[in-house]
Amino acid sequence: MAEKTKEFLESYWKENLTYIVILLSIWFIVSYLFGIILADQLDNIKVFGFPLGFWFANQGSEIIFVILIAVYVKLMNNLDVKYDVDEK
Amino acid sequence: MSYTLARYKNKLLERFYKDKHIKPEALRNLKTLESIDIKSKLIDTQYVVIDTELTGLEIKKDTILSIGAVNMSGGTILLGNYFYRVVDPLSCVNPNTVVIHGITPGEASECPTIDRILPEFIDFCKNKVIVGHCVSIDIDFINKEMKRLYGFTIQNPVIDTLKLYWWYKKKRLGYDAFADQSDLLTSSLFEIAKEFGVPVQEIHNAVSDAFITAQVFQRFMPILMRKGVVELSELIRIGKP
Amino acid sequence: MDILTWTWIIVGLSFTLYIGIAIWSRAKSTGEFYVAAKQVHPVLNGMATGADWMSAASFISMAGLISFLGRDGAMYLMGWTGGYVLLAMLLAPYLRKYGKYTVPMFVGERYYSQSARVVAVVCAIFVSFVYVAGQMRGVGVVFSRFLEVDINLGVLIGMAIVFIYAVLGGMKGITYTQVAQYCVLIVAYLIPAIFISIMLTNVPIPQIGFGASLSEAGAKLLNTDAGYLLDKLNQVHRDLGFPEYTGRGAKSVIDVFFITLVLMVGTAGLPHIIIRFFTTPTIRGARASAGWALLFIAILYTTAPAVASFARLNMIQTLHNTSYADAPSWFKNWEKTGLVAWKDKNGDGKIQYAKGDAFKGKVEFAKDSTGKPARGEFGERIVKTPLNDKSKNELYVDNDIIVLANPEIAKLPAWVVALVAAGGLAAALSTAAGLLLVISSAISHDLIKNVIAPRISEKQELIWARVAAALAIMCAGYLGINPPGFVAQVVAFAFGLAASSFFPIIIMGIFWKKTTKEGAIAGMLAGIILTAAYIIYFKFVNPSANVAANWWFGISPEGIGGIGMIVNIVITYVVSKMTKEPPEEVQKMVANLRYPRESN
Amino acid sequence: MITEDVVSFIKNVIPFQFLREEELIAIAEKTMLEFYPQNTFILKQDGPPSDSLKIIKKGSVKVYARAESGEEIINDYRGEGELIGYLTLFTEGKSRVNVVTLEDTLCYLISKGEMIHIINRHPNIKDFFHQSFLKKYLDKTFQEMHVKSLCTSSSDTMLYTTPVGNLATKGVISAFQDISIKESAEIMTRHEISSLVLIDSNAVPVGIITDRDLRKKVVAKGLNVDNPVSTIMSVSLIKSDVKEYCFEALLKMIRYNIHHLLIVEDGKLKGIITNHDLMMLQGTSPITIARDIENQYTVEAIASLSNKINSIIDLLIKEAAKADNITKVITEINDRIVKKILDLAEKKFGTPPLPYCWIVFGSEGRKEQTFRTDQDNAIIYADPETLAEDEEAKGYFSLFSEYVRDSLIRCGFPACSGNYMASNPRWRQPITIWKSYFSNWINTPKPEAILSSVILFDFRPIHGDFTLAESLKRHLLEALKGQDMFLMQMARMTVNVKPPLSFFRTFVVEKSGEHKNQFNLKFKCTAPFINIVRLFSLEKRISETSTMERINALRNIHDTVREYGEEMIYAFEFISLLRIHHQYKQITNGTMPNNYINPDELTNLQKKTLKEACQLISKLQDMIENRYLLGRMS
Repeated sequence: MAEKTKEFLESYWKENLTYIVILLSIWFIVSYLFGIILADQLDNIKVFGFPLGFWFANQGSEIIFVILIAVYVKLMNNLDVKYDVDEK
Repeated sequence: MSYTLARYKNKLLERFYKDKHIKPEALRNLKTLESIDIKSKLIDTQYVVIDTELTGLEIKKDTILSIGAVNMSGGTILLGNYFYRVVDPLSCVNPNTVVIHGITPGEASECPTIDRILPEFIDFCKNKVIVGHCVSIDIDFINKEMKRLYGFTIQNPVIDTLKLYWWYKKKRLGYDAFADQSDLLTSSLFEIAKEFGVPVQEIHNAVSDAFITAQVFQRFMPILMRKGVVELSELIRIGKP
Repeated sequence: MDILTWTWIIVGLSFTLYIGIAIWSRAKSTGEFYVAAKQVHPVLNGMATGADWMSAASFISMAGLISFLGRDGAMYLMGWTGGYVLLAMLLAPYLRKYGKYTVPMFVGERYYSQSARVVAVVCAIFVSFVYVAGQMRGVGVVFSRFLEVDINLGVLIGMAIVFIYAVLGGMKGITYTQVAQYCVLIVAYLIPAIFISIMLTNVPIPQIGFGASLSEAGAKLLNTDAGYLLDKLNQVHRDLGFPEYTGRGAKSVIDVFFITLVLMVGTAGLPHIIIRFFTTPTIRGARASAGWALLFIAILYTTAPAVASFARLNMIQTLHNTSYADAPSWFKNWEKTGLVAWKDKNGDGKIQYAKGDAFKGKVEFAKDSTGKPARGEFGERIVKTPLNDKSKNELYVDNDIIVLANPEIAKLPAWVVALVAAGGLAAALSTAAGLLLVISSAISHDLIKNVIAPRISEKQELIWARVAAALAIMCAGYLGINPPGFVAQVVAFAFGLAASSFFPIIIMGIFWKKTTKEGAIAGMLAGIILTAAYIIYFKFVNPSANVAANWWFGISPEGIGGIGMIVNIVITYVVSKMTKEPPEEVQKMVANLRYPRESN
Repeated sequence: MITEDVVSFIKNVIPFQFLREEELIAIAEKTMLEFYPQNTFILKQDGPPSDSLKIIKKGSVKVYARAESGEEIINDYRGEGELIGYLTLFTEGKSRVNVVTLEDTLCYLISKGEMIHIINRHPNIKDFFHQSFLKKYLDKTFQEMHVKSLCTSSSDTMLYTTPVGNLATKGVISAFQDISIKESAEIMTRHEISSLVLIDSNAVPVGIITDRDLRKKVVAKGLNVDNPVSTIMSVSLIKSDVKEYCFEALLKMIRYNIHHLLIVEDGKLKGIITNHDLMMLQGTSPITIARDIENQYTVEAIASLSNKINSIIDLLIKEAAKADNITKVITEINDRIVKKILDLAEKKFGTPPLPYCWIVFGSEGRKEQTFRTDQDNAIIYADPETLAEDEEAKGYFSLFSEYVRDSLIRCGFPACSGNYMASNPRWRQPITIWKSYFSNWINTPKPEAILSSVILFDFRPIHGDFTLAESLKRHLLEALKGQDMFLMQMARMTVNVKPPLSFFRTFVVEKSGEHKNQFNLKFKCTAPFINIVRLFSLEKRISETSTMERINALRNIHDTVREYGEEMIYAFEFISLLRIHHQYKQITNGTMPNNYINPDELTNLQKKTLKEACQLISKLQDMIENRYLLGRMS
């Protein structure tokens, strides 16, 4: 039962925060940036019958949200094991 | 006070009859009041629960068809010790009432007359408190015969279970303070019996009705005591017909 | 068979199914005792959460909103899904680790204060109340169509059903019932969408279909030529004087931004949603269940814009410039329920659709002397509401009927129409039941048992729970009959309040150890007061001033919760800095939340 | 017609069914009808004896005695057609029990005089009341468990209602402690006794000397006989208060393996009671078995003794003991068997390398064992300091626990099907590992974790270093703090199995298969009840493990138990007793005991009581669901 050092645990928390920051950035970009702020500009690009800004707002962001959570779950489960704080 | 007066009156009657030709059972009945202590406890008192079947309700025209009575010692019903006599009415049985009690004129006429039965009955009742449901009617008819035979009315204290029921209802429902609303309440023995969980057999028969009345009275016993009615004198006050 | 019969059958069947499931999950078969309670499978839990989450607003109103708002409508789509990302990453695992399961409990303990707890309880109850009101309205809308009665009567019937469902039935087997309700509602939503998508574009997946080009049959049906469906829609919009459907709508960017923010953060702050994610046995499970739930929600939410586009195009093409006599039967059906109305302004006997409102204010119908609806010269119902002379528009269409009437508009078989009614009821009932349970437990347990009268017996607590649920239904019913906005907007208020109260202080409580109770209470109060005041001012006190010009920074009352949240965070931070640090054990507790398993 | 009613009723009442019609009519004519409202005492303990035999016509009564400690000991519940008051009818003296009506009750009364008359005329009925016939009759039909217990409980010797004070030999020879050894020996010789109790000036017993002490400590060591006797007396005295029941005295004797018990009143010596006295009270005695176990040195011998446990249950059932008492006695004896086997194991494998504690859980942990139950046990040992120590401990306890498991199997304790035994390496661990097990189950309440918690959290140490178990218990109670999520998962499990009552208040039975028309009393009633009480205990973090003790401990601190504690105690007592009697009946019939009950075979009163118990379980489950909002907790 090796005692986990404080630094060791802090770095777990830091890595966790890094993941969150990265994933939430993507979250922000696809919804607020692509779906709202830059929507007009993106609308000029057409993919299939969809103007791109319209697509991000209506479909793209929702799909990406699901993927984001899946990635986060995967990353965190691995991280828990790496730092041996996973639930047994 | 009226009780003491009644006792005093009976003493006078007794003295009056002593010299006359009075039947022994009548004399015993006269002594009934004296032998009952109205200060005694309800549960130490002997009761006789009575019921009669009549040819009709008109006191002048109609007459007693049968008498039933059940003995009670305090709250205990003495099952084997009961009284049941069918009377030869001496008169034509009213065909309408046959339906109710099922005594056909033929059946009744094979029975002894009231002149023979009444002495047995008052002996059965001696020294006991009479209990009945709507008992004033029964008592009226009995007294009619009493007066005819002995010249005085039956001496036992009488309790009416219907009065007890009304008293209980008013206590429960709390409208004692208002006008007398007893007309709102049922007076049917069977309905009251059902309310108190007494099994009811729908046979109109003097003794079976007396038995039902006895069971209703039995149910009242604990209720009365819970409400502070412990002495016979109080019971007489509440249950006066 | 006609629509009404079908509706009776399908709604009846679905109700039988729910009740059957409730009874089945109550009377378990001879379960071996030492087989401990089986957990609900995460996938099923995801479905149940989806049903709990997707309210009458999502099912009935959202496609309608998008249909009328165009691209602006996407804020509801993003808003009501994006919150799950926040939930999965910022809230669920930590609250799960914390080990308590109501928000007021966490707030009370994290901020070592009974008052903080009380504020949280009151917020939770208030938010849920507002939210449940929207559900009652939704139930009323469906019933009014289903039984062909007035909406208000529909609300009353809905109240009765929810009462039986939630108050008498309690929470028994609600999860499995919600799974069934999810299945009913998603099928009810997808089938018409798939049908229409195939009809118009030959693509069986509506999510792709509305970006595809019209098929030959589709073009003929809509009486137009081939091309991308969205292009057609834009063109029709231009012709009628509307902004392009896929382009920027009437709202400013900042307003859309803030409304989206409020909806996202509000989702993550809604008590009945939070509770679902930290009641899993494991922290892994808490993270993952948000993902499953979002997946099932997204299935509906990505279909909604497709439905909106199909319906929009279809409606305009079939109604515009059509004489009332030739109007499709669905129009007359829905006219009975008061969700559509027409007034022949130019006297040509034809329906004209254009920009602007046809009437000034809430549409009300006139009645004749016998109390029956009064009819005009073409047989249309007469509207009492004054006309809006500024617009050529003759048509009033309630948002809610886009989904409800869509199958009829697209001439789908009668059973599909009936299925939609069942789906709408499923959505509204599942959400209403879930919310009522939160309200009743918040009142009976968090408020009365833990704060007001800790001495009450368990029996009394149970009675209180039932009474609270019953009262909640009545209040919700009242709000359903006299709604402060249409369905989706009512719900939007709940989000504003949740966003400006719970979310910030929970996040701060988890991620910043030094948040103090004074900070949290001040922040929560500031956030909610600001938000509520803004909304109440513009919606109730001075509704005529409710125009963009009078708004702060151009942010509408729907979006003000975003500002409320920011104010909450700032005030919490500043006050926390000024006040004494939280006790050692609270800081230690917060530190512990970060690790799924304690280090020895 | 009044008489006919009586006849048709009493002709179905034991023992009147042996009479001919005309005899019944004769009795009926002497019968009275009495009405007792609810909560009326028909007979009062220490009150006047019954003056009539009472036959319940309608209603039901509870027969119980109140011990001096104030505890209520229920003897019986009686319903329609059952008799009250015939015991004291013929014996002089006071009524020994209270008989109180549970509802409005009607009784037929047959006066004492009439009864004497009947008995003299009818030998059948005489036999019945003199029990011999009743016993024979019931051994055949064996229908009514409470009639059965009633017929045997009538003996004057009630292990569970008699305070030891009544039985103790009074006027024990005692001496002041300041006398010399010589004087004490003289007293003992004079009174021909082998031991002498020594008291202080307040008559409080302080010690005892025996012949053996005189031999070993005085003569053998050549001690001066003028020394005060207090220098050689044994000072650890096991005492019982006069108010304690014989049953408790018996337990003490078993526990301390002694044959005499001093009886004190207010601390002062009052008398002495021997196991002989107790055995007289009840024929054969559990203490004999306990002592016999103590004297065995091979597993075989213990195994042969352990077969006697059934006969003890037999005895206790005949004594009309409460279920709680039956299980306590059995647990005490089983504990001794386990301890003895552990002693043997320690002798066989040598001193353990580390201090350890043998814990039991499940029904054994809750002290609720009845007939042979599975082994549920584990080992906690002290944390090893070094790796070598760790290895050594692992090796030792592996052999040790396998030996114990096999020995217990030979003694009739089947292996646990879930392998919850110390022989499973998972369940023999150092204390630290145990603590982490518990913490993890609580933090991560997955189904397996809940299952383990349900079984293991009822643990109780029975041998070895108890401080290890206490430390684990403290850790458990600490770890539960604020873990509502765990409790909620527990609650889910708790409400999962519903009592077997349908919506219409009829019993839900198996529709087909081997147990058609029966239901499993253990799974459907006992286990849900135990789970409810465990949940409450974990909520309030109390350390008791037995269900009854838990209810009592919770009565002042848990709202629900405050409200329903009384009902819970009766309900649990009832379902436990029903189960014991059911299994007892099966064993005496030579079948394997199971938990399947056919409700149709119960008497009306039993059915009614069982329904009420089930409704109580439902009510408690509803409250738990409400509190934990279970619908939402998936």
